[in-house]
Amino acid sequence: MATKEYAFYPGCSSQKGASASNYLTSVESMCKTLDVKLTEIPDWNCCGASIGYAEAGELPRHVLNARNFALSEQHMPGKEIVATCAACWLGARETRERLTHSETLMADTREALKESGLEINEMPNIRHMVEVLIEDLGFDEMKKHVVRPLEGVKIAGYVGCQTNRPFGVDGESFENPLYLDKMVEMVGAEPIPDYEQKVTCCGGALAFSEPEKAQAQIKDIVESAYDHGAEMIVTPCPLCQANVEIYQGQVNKRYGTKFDIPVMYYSQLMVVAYGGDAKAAGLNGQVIKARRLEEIAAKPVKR
Amino acid sequence: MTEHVATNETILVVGGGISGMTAALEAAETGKNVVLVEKNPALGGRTSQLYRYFPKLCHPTCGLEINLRRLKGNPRVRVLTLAEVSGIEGSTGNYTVSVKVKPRYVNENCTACGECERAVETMVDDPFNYNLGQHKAAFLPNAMAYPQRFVLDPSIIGTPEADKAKAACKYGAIDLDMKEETIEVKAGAVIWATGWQPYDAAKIQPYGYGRFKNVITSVEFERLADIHGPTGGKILRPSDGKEAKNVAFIQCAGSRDENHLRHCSRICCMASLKQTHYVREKFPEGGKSTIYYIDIRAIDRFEDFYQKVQADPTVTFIKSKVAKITEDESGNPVCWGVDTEGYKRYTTAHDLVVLAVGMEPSVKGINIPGHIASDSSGFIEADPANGAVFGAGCATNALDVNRAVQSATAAALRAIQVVNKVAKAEA
Amino acid sequence: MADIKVAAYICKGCGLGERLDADALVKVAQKDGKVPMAKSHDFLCNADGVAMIKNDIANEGVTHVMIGACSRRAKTEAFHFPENAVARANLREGVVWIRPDTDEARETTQEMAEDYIRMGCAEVKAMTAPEGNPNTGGSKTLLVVGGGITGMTTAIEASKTGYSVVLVEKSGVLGGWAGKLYKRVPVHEPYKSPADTGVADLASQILADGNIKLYLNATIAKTDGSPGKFVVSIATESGATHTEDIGAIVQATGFTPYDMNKLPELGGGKSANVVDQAGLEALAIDAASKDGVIRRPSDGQPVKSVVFVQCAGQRDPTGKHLSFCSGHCCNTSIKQAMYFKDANPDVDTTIIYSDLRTPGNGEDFYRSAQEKGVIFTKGNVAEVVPTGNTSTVKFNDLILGDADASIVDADLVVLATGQVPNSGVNIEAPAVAAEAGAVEVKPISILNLNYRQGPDVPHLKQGFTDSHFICFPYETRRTGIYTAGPVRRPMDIPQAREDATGAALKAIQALENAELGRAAHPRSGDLSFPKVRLEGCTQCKRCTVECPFGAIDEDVKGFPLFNESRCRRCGTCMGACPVRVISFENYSVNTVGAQIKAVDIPDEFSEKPRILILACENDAYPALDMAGMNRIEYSAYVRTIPVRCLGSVNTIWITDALNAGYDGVMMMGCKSGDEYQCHFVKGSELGRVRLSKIDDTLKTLNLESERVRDLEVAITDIQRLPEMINKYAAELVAVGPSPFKGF
Amino acid sequence: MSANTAVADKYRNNFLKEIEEQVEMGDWVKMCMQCGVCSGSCPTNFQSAWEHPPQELFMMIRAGKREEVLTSTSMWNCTSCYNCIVRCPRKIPITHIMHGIAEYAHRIGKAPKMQATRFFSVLFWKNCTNTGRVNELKLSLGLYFKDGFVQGVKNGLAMQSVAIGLIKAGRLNPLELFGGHKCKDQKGIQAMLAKAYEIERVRKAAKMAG
Repeated sequence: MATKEYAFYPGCSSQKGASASNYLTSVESMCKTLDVKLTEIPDWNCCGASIGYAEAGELPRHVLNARNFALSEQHMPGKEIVATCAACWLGARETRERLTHSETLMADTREALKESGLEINEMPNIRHMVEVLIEDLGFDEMKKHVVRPLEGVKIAGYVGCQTNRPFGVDGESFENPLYLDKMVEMVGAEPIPDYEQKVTCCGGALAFSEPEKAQAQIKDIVESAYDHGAEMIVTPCPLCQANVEIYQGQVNKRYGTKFDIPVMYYSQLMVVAYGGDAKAAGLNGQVIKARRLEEIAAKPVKR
Repeated sequence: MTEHVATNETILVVGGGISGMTAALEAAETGKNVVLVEKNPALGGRTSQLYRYFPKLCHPTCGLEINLRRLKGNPRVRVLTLAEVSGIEGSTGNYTVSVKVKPRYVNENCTACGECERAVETMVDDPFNYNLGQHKAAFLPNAMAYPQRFVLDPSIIGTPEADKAKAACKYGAIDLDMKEETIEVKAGAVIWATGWQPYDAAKIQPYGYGRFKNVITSVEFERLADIHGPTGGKILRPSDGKEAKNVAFIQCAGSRDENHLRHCSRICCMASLKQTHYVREKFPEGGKSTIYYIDIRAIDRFEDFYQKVQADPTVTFIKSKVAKITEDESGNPVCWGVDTEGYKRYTTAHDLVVLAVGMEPSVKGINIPGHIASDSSGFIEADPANGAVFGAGCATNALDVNRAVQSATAAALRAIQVVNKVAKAEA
Repeated sequence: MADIKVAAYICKGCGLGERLDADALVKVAQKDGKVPMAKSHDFLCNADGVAMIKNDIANEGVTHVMIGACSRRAKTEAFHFPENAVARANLREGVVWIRPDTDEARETTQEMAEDYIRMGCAEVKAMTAPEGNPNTGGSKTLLVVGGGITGMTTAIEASKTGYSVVLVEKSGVLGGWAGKLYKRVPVHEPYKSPADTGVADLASQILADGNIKLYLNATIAKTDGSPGKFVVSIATESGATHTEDIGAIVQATGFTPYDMNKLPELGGGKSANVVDQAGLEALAIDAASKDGVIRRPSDGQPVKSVVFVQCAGQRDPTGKHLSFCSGHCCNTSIKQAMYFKDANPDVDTTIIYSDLRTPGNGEDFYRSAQEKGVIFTKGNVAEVVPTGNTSTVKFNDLILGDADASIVDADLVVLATGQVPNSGVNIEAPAVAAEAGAVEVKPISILNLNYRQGPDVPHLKQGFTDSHFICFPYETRRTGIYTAGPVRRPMDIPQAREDATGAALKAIQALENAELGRAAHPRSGDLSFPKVRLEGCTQCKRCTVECPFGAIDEDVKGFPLFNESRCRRCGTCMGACPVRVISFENYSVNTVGAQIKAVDIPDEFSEKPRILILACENDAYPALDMAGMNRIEYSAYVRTIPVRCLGSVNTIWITDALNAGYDGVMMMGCKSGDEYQCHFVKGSELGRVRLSKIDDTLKTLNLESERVRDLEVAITDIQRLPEMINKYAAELVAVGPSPFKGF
Repeated sequence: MSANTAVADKYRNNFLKEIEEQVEMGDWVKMCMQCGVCSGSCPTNFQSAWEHPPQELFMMIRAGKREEVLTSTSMWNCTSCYNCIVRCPRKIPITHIMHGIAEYAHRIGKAPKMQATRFFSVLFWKNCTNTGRVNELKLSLGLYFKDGFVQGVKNGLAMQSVAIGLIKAGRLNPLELFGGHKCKDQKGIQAMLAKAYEIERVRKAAKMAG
C-alpha cells in the first residue's frame, strides 16, 4: 500500500506532557508501521470542546474550528484532517456540518476569520484516526503487521460517547458498536462483544466539576469490565481514557471498590502487537500500569 | 375453481392477504374474472398469522374460513401461489403482466394426507411462525392453508430427502422436476394489495432486538399466543422457555420516529391493548402487562376497548418512550426511561418485552415493475399517473383490518370501472 | 322432483383404504343407504375419480351424489357438481384422522365410518339441487341517501361503473358537513397546510352527470320491496311524492356534531367566544370573505390567543357524554390552529389534549403544526370560565404535574366535540328508553323501511350502524342496504370517500346477485332459498320475529311473506318454525333429521353411547376438521352434522335424537352476545335461546339435563373441542345410557 | 415582570420565542412531542436526577415558565454524551439546546452562580481561548481554587494522588504553570474571536428587536 497522508490535528491533550501524551506516542509508532504520514497542522488551536459552551456562544466556537480548517487548507490543500481526540474530531465535524448547512454561519465565519488573515474556500473532510484505520486501511491490512499477537489477554472495548454519537463510525450501531472488539481480535487478544457499558458516558467534563456524578458512571464502566473478566479496557478517546483510569482510586474511596484496571488506547495495543517496545507504545504513560502488556512488549517478536 | 383465460376484462390482484382476497372476491362476486397472485405458498397473508383481532378478540381465521369458502365456490377467481409479479406492460385497460412462479414441487394431485411430511426428516425455519420454530422440509404452510397442498422446501431438492418425500407419496403429487417459470397474464386493471411488513426491529438499536432473546416483536407475540404457533399457544419466553407473566409492551417501536418510520402505524396501540388480554387469558393468576406509550391511539369506536383495558388492574400504562433496554443476569429485559407524567425515573425488569413494531409497506424499497406513484414512506398514492393500477389495503396506508377491507372493496370498484369500460368498448 | 338416482362413491385414498373396510362401506351404502349405485375408488379426487363421477352423471342418469372421502372443506373444487345434489361423508378428518390406528379401535372406527355413509346417503336423498330464487327483480339503479361527501362519492363512483343513481338530500344544497368547512386536512404529501375541501368539484360532477338523478330538499317517505326491486317513495319540499324503482341502497346520512350546550363546564353555550369545531369553521369562512382575520364573536376584535380543548364530551367513561373518540378531531384542531398561524404567526394557539391521535401521515401534519408554533399541551381541561370578552381555561397539566394550570385571557376557546351518527330510529331502543324512564325525543326515520322489523337499519351499541364484523365491514343486517361514511363509524373525509366507494361496489354487487337469485354474503352465491308450506303454517310469527335480516314480513292474513332477495340463507326461520314448514332445497329439517335417524344406535348393553354433534359450519366444523388434520383423537361415539348456523337448529332434531336413543347432544356454535362472532348476527343467540327452553322437553321425556350441551366455540378451538367431546362422553357414561334405546 | 404578567404569559409563545431567538437550536424546542426518550437516555439523570429533564424543560418553555427554566441547574448536568440526540424520534439536537439554554441563562445572568459546571465551563473556555490551547494544569488549579484559597488547597490535596499519578506518568507537567503550550498567532485568534462575538451580538439583538 502506498503511503497515506493526512493533515494531523493532535489536540491539546496529546501535546507533550499533557494528559494524553502517551496516546500520541503510540499513534506515531502505529502510523510508522502502517505507513501513514501525519503532518501536523501548523499552529492549530483548541477545538473548544463541548464543555466550553457557557461562554463560547455559537459562532466563536465554529470560528475556532474553522481556523484549523483554514490553516490546513493553507498548508496542505486538499488533505483530509485526521484527529485522534474524540472531542477534537466531534467539534471539528460539528462545525463542518453547521457551516455546510448554513450560509449565514459560513459568511459570518469567513468574516471573523479575516481578522486573523485566514480564509476557507473548501470544507475539509474530518476523520477520526479510527476511521482512517478501518475505512482507509481495513482490518486485513492492519492485521498483516501483527507480529506479536496479544494472546490470551481479555480486553473490554470501551467506545464511550463522542466517537460514537452523534456521528459514529460508519456502519456501526450507536448502542453496540463492534469496531473496538474487532480491533482487539485483530491484535490477537480476546474481545468482550457483550460488554454492556461500552457506550456509557464517562462523565465527560463533569469529572472535574461534579466528580461524584462522573464517578458513579466510571464505577459502572469499570465494574462491568471486571464482571466480564477483562484484564484491561481499551478506548479511542483521551477523555474516556483519563476519566476511567485516573479516578479509579477516588472511586475506590467513594464506593469501597478495589479497582485497578489499566485503560489503554487501541493504538497502544497495536504498537505492542506490531512488535513495538513499551516506550514506543507509551506504556510508561499509564497511571495504572499495564503489566501484562509490558510483559508482552518485552518478549521477542515472532517472525 | 376452473381456470379461465385472462383477457383485458380480467382484474389482476397482487397479494393474497385479506386485502387482496377481498378485492378478488368482491370483484368476482360482482361477475368479474380475477387472477389472484400470492408470493407465499398459501393465501391469508399477515392477518392469518394473528391470533386474535382487536377489539372483538375474535379469530382472524374465522373470517379467513368464510373467504376461503367464497373462493372455493367461485370459479371466477384463479389463484397463483408462489408467484410474484415481475413486470407490468401496457396501459389502462390493456396490461400484460409477467408473473414469476416458483416451483412448489407438489402438484394438484396432493390430498394433504401428510405422508411426505412424515417421510422427510430435515427441519427448516417456519416463516409462518416468524422463524420462531421449525417445520419439516415437506410441509403444509399452515392449518388453514389454501391451496390445501403441501410444499417442498427448495433446500432439499436434489437430496435424498426429496426422494424420500416422492417415494412416500402414493398419489403422484410430488414432481421434483418443477422449474421456476414466468407466465404472462392479460389484465384490464391491476390491484396492488401487497400489504405490509413489520419494521425491522433490529434497527431500533437501543431495544436490543436480536441481542436480547427476550425482546420480541408484536407479530412474534401473536404466534406465541396462537395454538398453531411454536409454543402451542403458551406464552413462553425464547431464552429459557420460562412462562412470561410480566410482559412489557413498547409502543412506537419504529413508528412516529424520524430515525425509522415517520408515520404512525395506527394499529400498534390497539394491538398491544389486545395483547394484554393474551397475558390475562394465559395467566389468570400473576399475569401483568405494562404499556409504555407516547399517545394511546385507540381511534374512534376502539376507545371502549382502551377504557376496558385501563380498568384492568393487571395493566399499567406509562407515558414514556422507553430509552433503552438492558438485560439482567437472569435474562430479564430491563426497561429504562422516565414516566413523563410526573417525571418518575424507572428501571424495570420484565420477563419479556414486546416491541409494537411499525408497519412498513411491503412495496417499500422494492422496485415495483411499471410505474406506481408512492409517498415518501413507500405507500402507494392514488395518482392518475398510476393508470389502472390501484393500491389496496396496507400497501396504501397504515390501516387496521376493517379499513384495509374497505380500501380493498373500493379498489375492486375502481378496477371494475376500468374493465366495464373495456367490455363496453368491445361490445 | 321426478326421478332421482343416487350414487355413492367411497374413496380409499389418504389411508381410508387401509384403515377402513371399504367393501363393507360400499355394502352399507347399498343395503342401509339403499343406493342403487355404490363404488369405491383408490383416489377419488384425482382426475380419474372425478371423471368417473362425471361420467355417471352424464351417462348413467345419476342425479344425487354421495361422496365418502375427506371433509367437505377439502377438495371442494374437485367435487364441484353444481347441477346435482351432493352430500359428503367425512371419513378422513372426521373418522380415521381422529381415531387411533390400533386393532382395538378398528371396530368403533369402522362403525363411525359406516354411520357417516348411512347419514350421507340419507341426507342426499332428502335434497334437491338448488335452482336459485325465481322471485327476483332487475332494477339497476342505486338509491343514495345523503348528499354529503360520502353520498356524492357513492353516486359518482356508481355512475362511473355504469349504474344509474337516485341521490336524495334533505337540505337544499349538496356538500353536507364538508360543505361547511373552510378547508380540509391535507391528503397528500407534504401534509403541511389545510387544503381545499373538494366539495364544489364533487357537486359539479353530480350536477353534470346525466346518470344521477338528484332530489334536493327531499326525504324518503317509504321503502318497500327487496334488493333488485325496492320501491322507494321520495317526498319533496313541495309535498309531491316521487316513486323510484331501486336495486340497492346506500345510506350516507353522516353525523351531527355533539351538542356543546351539554358541556356548560367547558363554557359550551355560555359565551359567544366558546365555539365548537363547526363554529370555528364558520368564523374562518367569514374571515376569509373579509380581511382574513378571525375575530372574536363577542366584540369583533381579532383573535390573539385561542385554546383548543380536545375530546370535549368524547371518550367519556361516565356514560354522560359520548363514549367513543371521533377520530378526526385532533387533525381538525391542528388544521384550525393553522388557520390562525398561517394568517398571523403571532397568534398564540394551544391545543390541550390527553392523547394526540394523528394516525398514518397525520403525524406529518402534527409536525407541521409544531413547526408553525402551535403549542401542544397534554392535559385534562377541568373548566372553561368565560368572563367578559375572554375566557380562562383551567386544566391539569399532566406533563408538568400542575393540577391548577390555567390559560387566562383566551380570546377564543374551541371545543372539539364529537360526531353523533345520523342513523335514524333505533329499532331496538324502545325497551331501553322505557327502562330509563326518560322521555326521549323520538328520532326521525331515515329510510322508512316498510319492514316488519322496523323502519331503519339496526344500530350498534354506540348508535352507529353496521357492520360489527372486522373482516366484513359492509355486512349490514338489511340485505341490499349499505351504510357508508360517519354514520357507520367516526371518520374523516378521505376515509369517508374510500368507504363510499366500497359501499357503491357492495350495492352494485347486491343488485346484480339479486337479479340472479343468489345469496349475498356470507353464503354468497348460494342458490338455495327458503320455501314455505303455507298450508301448514300456524301464523305463530316466530320466523318473522327471529329473521336476523328482516327478510320476512307478514301478509294481510298474517302469514309470513318471504322476501327471498333479502334472505341470507342462514336458516334461522327454519330453526324457529315449530311446525317445520320452512326448508331449503339442500338444507332442511329433513336433510338433517334423516341423518340423525340414519345412525345405527347400539343397544344399552353395548356400552357404546352415541352423541350427536350439531356443529356450525363456520367455526365449529372447521375446528373439528383441523383437530383431525392435527390427528388429535376424540371419542368414536360422536356423529357430527354440520349446520349452517345454530340459529337453523330446529329443536325437533334434538328431540328426535333423544327419542332415537342418542345418549347426548352437543351443539357447537359461535359466540353470541354483544361481541358476537356469529356470521348471521343473531343466529347463534336465537339458537341458544331455543335450546335454553329444551329443559322442559327433557323433563317431559324424563331425561337428565346433561343430555344436551351447548358450547360456544371458536375456530381456534382445535384442542379444546376434542377435550370437551371426550369429557362429555365420559360424563355421559356416568349419567348412564339413554332409556330410549331400542324403542 | 409582575406576577400578573407572569400568569398572563403562561402557555403563551413569548418565552418560546425568546428561546428561539436567543438560544442555539432553540427553534427546535417546539418540535418536542413529550415522549421522554431524552430524559430516559440521560446518564446523569439516572445517576443523580436532574431537577427538570430535557423534555420537561421543553414543556416548561412552552408553558412560559421563564424563571424556573433559566435559573434551573438542570441543563448544567449535561455531559455532552449525545445519547438523547441519537434517540430522539424528532431528531431534535437536544445536547446543543441544553448547552444553548445554559449559555443564554449564563449570558443574561440568570444561571445559578454556584453551579460548579457553569464555573468550569467558563474557566475552560477562557483557558483555551487565552493562548489558543488548553493548559491543563492551570485549568485544574483554577477549578480547585474557585471557592477561595483555603478550599482550593483542600481540593488540591484531595486530588493529590491523581495529580501525582499523572506527573509520574508524564501526563501532567508542573512547568505548565509557567507558560506551557500555546499558539503562535494568539493575537489573530483574539481578534477573530472578538469579531465573532460582535457579529453574534448584533444578530441576536436584531432578532430580539424583531
